[in-house]
Amino acid sequence: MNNKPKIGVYVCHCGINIAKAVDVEAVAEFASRLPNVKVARNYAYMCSDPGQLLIREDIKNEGLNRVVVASCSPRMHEMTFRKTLAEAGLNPYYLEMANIREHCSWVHEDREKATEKAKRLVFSAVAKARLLEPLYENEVDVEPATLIIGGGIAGIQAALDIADAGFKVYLVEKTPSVGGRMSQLDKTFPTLDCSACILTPKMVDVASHPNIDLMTYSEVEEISGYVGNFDVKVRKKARYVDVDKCTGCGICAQECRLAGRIPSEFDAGIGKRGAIYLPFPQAVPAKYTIDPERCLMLTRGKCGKGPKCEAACAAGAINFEQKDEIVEVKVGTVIVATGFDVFDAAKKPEYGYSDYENVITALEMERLVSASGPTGGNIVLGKGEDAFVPKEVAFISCVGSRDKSVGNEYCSRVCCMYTAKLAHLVKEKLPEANVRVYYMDVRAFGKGFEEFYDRVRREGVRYVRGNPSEIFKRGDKLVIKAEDTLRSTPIEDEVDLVVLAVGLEPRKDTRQIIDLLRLSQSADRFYLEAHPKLAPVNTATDGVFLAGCAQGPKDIPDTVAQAKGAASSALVLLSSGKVKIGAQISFVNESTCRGCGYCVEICPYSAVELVSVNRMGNMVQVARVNEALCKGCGACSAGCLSGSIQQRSFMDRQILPQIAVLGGVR
Amino acid sequence: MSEQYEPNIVAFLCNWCSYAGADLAGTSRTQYPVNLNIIRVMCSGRVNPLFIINALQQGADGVLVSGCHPGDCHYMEGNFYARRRFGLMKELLEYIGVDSRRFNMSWVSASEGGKWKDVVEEVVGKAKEAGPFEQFRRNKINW
Amino acid sequence: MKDILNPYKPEIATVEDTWFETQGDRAIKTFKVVFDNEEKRESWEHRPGQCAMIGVLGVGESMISISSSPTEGKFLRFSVMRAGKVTQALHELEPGDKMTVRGPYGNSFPVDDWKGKKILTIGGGIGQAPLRPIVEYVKANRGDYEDLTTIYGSRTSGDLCFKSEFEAMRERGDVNVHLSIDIEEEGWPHYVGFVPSLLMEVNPSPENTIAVTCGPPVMINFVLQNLKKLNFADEQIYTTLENRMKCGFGKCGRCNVGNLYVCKDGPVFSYATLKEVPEAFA
Amino acid sequence: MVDLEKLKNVAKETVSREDVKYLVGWRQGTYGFRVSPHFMTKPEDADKLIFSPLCVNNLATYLTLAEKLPVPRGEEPDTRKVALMVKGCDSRAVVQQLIEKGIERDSVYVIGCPCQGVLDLEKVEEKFPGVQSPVDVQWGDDKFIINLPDGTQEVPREELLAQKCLNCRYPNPVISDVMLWEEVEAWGNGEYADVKELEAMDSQERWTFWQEKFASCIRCYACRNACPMCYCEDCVLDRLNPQWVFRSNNISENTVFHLARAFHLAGRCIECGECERVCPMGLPLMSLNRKLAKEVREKYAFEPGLDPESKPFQSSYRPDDQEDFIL
Amino acid sequence: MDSKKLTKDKFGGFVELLSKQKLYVPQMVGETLRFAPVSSKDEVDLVFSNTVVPPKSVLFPQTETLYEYEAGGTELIMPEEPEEKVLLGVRPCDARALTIVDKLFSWDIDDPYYVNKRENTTIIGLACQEPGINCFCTSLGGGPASTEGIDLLLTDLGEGYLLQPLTEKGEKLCQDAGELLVEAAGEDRQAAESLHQEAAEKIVRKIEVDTIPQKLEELWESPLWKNISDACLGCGACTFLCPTCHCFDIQDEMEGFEGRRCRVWDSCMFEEYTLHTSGHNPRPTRRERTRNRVNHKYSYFVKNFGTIACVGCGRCIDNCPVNIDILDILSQVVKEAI
Repeated sequence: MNNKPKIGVYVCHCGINIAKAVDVEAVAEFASRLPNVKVARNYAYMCSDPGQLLIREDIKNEGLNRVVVASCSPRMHEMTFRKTLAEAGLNPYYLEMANIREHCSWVHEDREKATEKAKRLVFSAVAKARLLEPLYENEVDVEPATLIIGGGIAGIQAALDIADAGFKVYLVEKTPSVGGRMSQLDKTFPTLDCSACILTPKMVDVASHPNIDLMTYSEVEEISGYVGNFDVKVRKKARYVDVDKCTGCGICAQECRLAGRIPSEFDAGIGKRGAIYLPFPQAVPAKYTIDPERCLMLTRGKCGKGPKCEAACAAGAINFEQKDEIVEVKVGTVIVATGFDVFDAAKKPEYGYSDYENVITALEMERLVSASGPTGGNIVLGKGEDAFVPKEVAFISCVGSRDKSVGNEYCSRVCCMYTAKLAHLVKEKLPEANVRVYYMDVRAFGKGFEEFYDRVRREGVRYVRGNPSEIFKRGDKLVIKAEDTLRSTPIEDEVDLVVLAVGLEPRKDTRQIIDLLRLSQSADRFYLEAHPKLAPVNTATDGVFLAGCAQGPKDIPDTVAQAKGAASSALVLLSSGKVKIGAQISFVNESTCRGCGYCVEICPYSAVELVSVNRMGNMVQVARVNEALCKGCGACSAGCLSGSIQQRSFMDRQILPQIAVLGGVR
Repeated sequence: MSEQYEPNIVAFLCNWCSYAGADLAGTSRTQYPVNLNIIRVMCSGRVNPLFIINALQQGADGVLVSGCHPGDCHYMEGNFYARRRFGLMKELLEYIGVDSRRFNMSWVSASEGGKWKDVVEEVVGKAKEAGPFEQFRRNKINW
Repeated sequence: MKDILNPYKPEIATVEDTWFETQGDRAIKTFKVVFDNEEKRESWEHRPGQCAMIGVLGVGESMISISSSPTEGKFLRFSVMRAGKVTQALHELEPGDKMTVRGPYGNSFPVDDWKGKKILTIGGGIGQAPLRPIVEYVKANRGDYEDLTTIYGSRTSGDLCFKSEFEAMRERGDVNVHLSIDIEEEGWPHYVGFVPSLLMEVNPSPENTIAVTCGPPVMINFVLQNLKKLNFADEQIYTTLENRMKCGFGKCGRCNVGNLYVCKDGPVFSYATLKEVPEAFA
Repeated sequence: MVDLEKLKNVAKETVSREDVKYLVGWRQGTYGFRVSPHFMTKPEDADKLIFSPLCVNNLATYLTLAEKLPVPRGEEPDTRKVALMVKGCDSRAVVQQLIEKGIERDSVYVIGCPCQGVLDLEKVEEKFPGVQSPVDVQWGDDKFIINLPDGTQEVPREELLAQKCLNCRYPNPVISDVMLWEEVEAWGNGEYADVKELEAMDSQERWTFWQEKFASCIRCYACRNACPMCYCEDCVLDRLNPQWVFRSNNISENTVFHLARAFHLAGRCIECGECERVCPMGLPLMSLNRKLAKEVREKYAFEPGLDPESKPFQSSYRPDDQEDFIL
Repeated sequence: MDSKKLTKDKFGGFVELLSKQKLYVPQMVGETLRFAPVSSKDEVDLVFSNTVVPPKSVLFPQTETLYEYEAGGTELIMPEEPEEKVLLGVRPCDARALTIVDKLFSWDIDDPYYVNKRENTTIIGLACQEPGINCFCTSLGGGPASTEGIDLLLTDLGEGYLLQPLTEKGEKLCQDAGELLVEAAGEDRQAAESLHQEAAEKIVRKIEVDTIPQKLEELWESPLWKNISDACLGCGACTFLCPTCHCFDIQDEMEGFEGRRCRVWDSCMFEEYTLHTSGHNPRPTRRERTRNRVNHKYSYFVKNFGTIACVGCGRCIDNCPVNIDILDILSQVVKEAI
């Protein structure tokens, strides 16, 4: 370490890519005269095997201890040459690259000027190289467990994959049952599989899998730590029902004084439940839950002469004294599969969702057509004597999607196809009904989608190109005002039922998860993936992955695919059992640190903390870097007034000589 | 100022957006002036504001700091810090009478090779107008 | 400028050989250097205990005690601990590299006045560097002196300087060598404990003896106390001081202890002198 | 109104407290219009305390200036409080130090002295030159009452008010453990007329102005050492590796020194004016600091040294920070 | 040589004569008065109290190149011989200060950079008529018209200057001035004498210094030092502006491929001044540093050179931001019971 720097400089021709615009021999000759440069060579392709061999041989024969490669962008070949150094027994971080291709030969035609610039860039790299220090990538153990937040199809699939691979999974679901949005759907497009039929077995598997600890009616309270070692606190909300005793017989729900008086979340509000309830018949676990916001006993302290549920429960499972429970678990990876919310149609007042009973959302329609829904799958509007079967049914697409006025510029990707599916179902159940779809564009890009769209149209569903401007009531009928943009004619259609094809939105609690896991949002407010193309399931926080609609709208197959992707990404860490921590991270010179905490505030990863140290008998606060959390951005060091926190490989004292070289040459 | 005066710009580019954008400009064979030399840092948030003064002192005629667009930072917020620091440094340098054309900041994403060329041309052009920097350049004349 | 008289102007010297005495963050590296100018090589004279300002152009200079005795030949030896910017740059030097050297500075051990006496050196860590010339000088003029005893210790065996030389002396038997380390180590055949304790163990007689000590300030303080316990008179005890220095000849100001300049009036002081200087043991 | 009896009594009580190490106040200087910081450990030292328009020093500097010596093994460090007399501006330094954890709240006992504006030493020494024996000055209504050896003079307040006080918005301590007398009404509107004057010049004129100022700096570091916000144990500008500034004295190194220092004070300077006051070469250093304070206040809506709970300016950002300068 | 007289109408001619060498006079640089080279004789104005920066800054500049070199080279390029200089308007206290600095720089080994410049420089003193409020030169053996260190002393008589040549350099100057000067009349000399007298009487601050060196030794551990240094900011205003302070640092500086080793003023009031690289500091606090400063001037220097290294110019008192007053310290030292 205290040895004199002996630098080898390797100027690459890159065939003629560099050599054409840069006099590589002149650059190498120039480099050979720079301080501390022991050898300087030029070669056709430094990245080729013989090129790398050249470097390795020189390291051995010339005793080089620093290497400068002047070639393409370090974003291209830095890893390649680091490996070369390592193979020759030199610390890989003794490498510095000069980008004389992308930043020089490819952008400058004047050979003389390009050559001069290449010399400067090489000089700058040499100036830094002599001050490089060996760095070591640390490894930390990975806790062989995963936390999955969200028990929809994405969370279920990821949980099963990871559990099947032999690792522990903690699956945390906010509501009393797993299943998520998919469980609310009737059929799935374009195959018309019964949603429940394909989902329910998986729900059961999740509950019974020995490697899965299913925590329903639970929320993640706190997550600390870093990749491989997350400490998680989960709040198991009180169900007021002892799940060990509850047999799921359902007598309590029948007895509840509020039975049938509370809108059921599962039925999207069109069905009703009691204060003690099972969200839906296939719910997993099949355990009842008391709604603490509705239950008379819990809100008012009394329920008639005594809670009837308690009296009715033969198992004695009802327990109004139950308290929330905090469970602490340790995991190595986290998968965020929190899903989506549907667009609130009330935000488009022109469609009258809040005003007219027969303007409903697609999710409500799902429940209406579902055999397990409140109408038993019969499309019936109105109640009792007023009940009738609609004859004119209209679908309006893109409600809350592709709409800047509500802040959702994106396409929700599923509405076109679920609209087609629902239209098909209406046609199937009410062959006499006229079904119209008002649309902007029909996007049928998936496997079997276009075919399905064709089929639905063949079945008699009419597609009208034009977004309705207004819906109002005329007598018993709903009137849709629109413009048929293909024919450029105004339309006024009278219908019985309007179904709004509402889009998908980020969940309202997105912010909470962001704060928990230090994630970011993309412009559409969904969670931001690490790279839109190459790391679509990763996040900027190592060890945290995304699955399903939390990352952006998708259909079921895409969700399942991404869930499997997230699971396999998590498994890479879990099965190797070790994770490498970046080497170019920050460190603190504690003897000059004054403990102001600026770096602590600045660090986006909470990787810096203040600790008390004994400085010659006086207790003082200094900053300390948690190496496992640091991502090596260096923002802390630029904000440190005393220059005490520095980023390895990008230290002030390494960059200043570069500035001197690049600034000083005139 | 002689006609052959060629300014010398030191540029600090973040690895993920602007450096990649400059790489893209190269891959696309976009031609631009040679006067700008790049120092790679991982994030524009790493750019110590004193680097800007130091570059001018060590002979640069102009300085550029370039990072990801707001919201795109690979490290989430580094460019926000860079923006605040640069904004103030700019005020300070202007206040003591350094030509404001000498220090620039830009957002260039990994996909904006064309914008990178525009930025380089603008920065070099402005530095040419401002002429050689002498005000507090470290200089042997001072010895 | 009339540079022949310019005391700031250093000579260029070439590093002939280097080796590490110790490893680690504060490694000690020894340099054997020879003046490029032949005339200077011949005319250079120094005495045990003197220092020289050595440096690297572009980095700076540092005052280092000359750890070779003039009796060893026409070269200089410096043992340098890596600490600041200059010593770091010095550590990068390898055989064939150049350094700047000016001096010699300061007074020296009055080795000629000590003829006919027993000599006792007590060193710790890098503090052995200024004592080494005494040992070498006495060895070279062995007949002029009585017993030569060297007590030397460091924190661990890895921190001991001049190890092989001590082994050689011990084998030859012309010097009584007592080595110690602070912390127990496997395979260490010698004393374990602090140097002042080893001094009491060795229990030298003050009779006709000169004791010279150099090392960390804490060690020096305890050695002085123990020497007094062993009934050494103030005039029999010598030590060297070090302070930050820039010029080397009493101009730049910073190395003063009281009215004395370490660079010029020191670095060698008898305890009798130092006792009167208020700042000496700061 | 200034109540010297109360001030002395509070001081006596304070230094008698077991949890107080010493108290820093002001005392009459050795000549003319000078005052000196007064460190007292015993009640009887209180007799020398004063509070008058001469008490310009910001004593908050002493909170961080005291050296932390090694504590001998087996002994406990002395963690008793330092009691400190503060004017409005000084108190903001205390708050800012709290914000950046330079001190802890329970390490300081703040004695608040609402202030009606202090004298500009340069102006008063110019108006009454050659006054050797110590002078007593009092606040009057819109005037200073100056008791010179050869009689009392009254001077309108505006004529002699220190630059920093002309536009003061915080004459009352913003933090205190005890307030000595009732608060005064703030008179400043926070205008930065002096800064605007320079801004109105063209670039070349501004450099001409600053060039000769920076050239005359002798780098005695009085500005840095007097600054209550400059308390790094090891200033980056002193360091040799990396070396931001050479030790040699010339326009280049001096300019960089002052720019770096001003930048490091951005969003931290509480405008007590000490740097400018202590400069033996009369450099208008506050102009740099006030320029940045102006930008920080006007463009970033931030003011340092007011709320101990606030986030430091330099370690925070707002997504909508100005960016009109970005290409 | 006898005294001469220079009437003010001839003053311009006299300045022109001086300008044959490099002429330095007090001028405003930035906001302060200091010695700076003259480019035109109109810049010369001898009405001032005293410069803020003492004239030592010309002979011992704040930054001075010792030699230059090239990166990686071994050849040392030495600076050229200094040109001949004249300092016009040096106050007697500052001239005395130069004689004190002389002692240090020619002690043991000559400092060629200082000594060569000093030999090449003529000091034209200007007697004080309006001493500052903190002047105490008379307590230290000087006075408003003290002649030590001066080659030619000027006294402003109103309509002209009385010129007293005090050394060969001074006499040579008078000879060169030839026609510009007239022989001084007895009454001119008397007028000057009484002006000097009057000025001396205006100095009110005084101290009896005889016992101080001894007292300082006795007061080494006195709490006095802590009390004095509590308020000290540790800046270098007192030392940098002191006409006798002479401490410096040596630094290597590189600009591109060119480097130099130079010396720059340093101050014993700075923490780094004595800081060892090990982190140990023999003077760890402002207490020790203040004590050293006072001792160095009033005790150590006396031991080494037989004189106090203070001339009573009052600059450190004028410029201390926290009113640490050397006279106040000294009077405490004198008063302090042991």
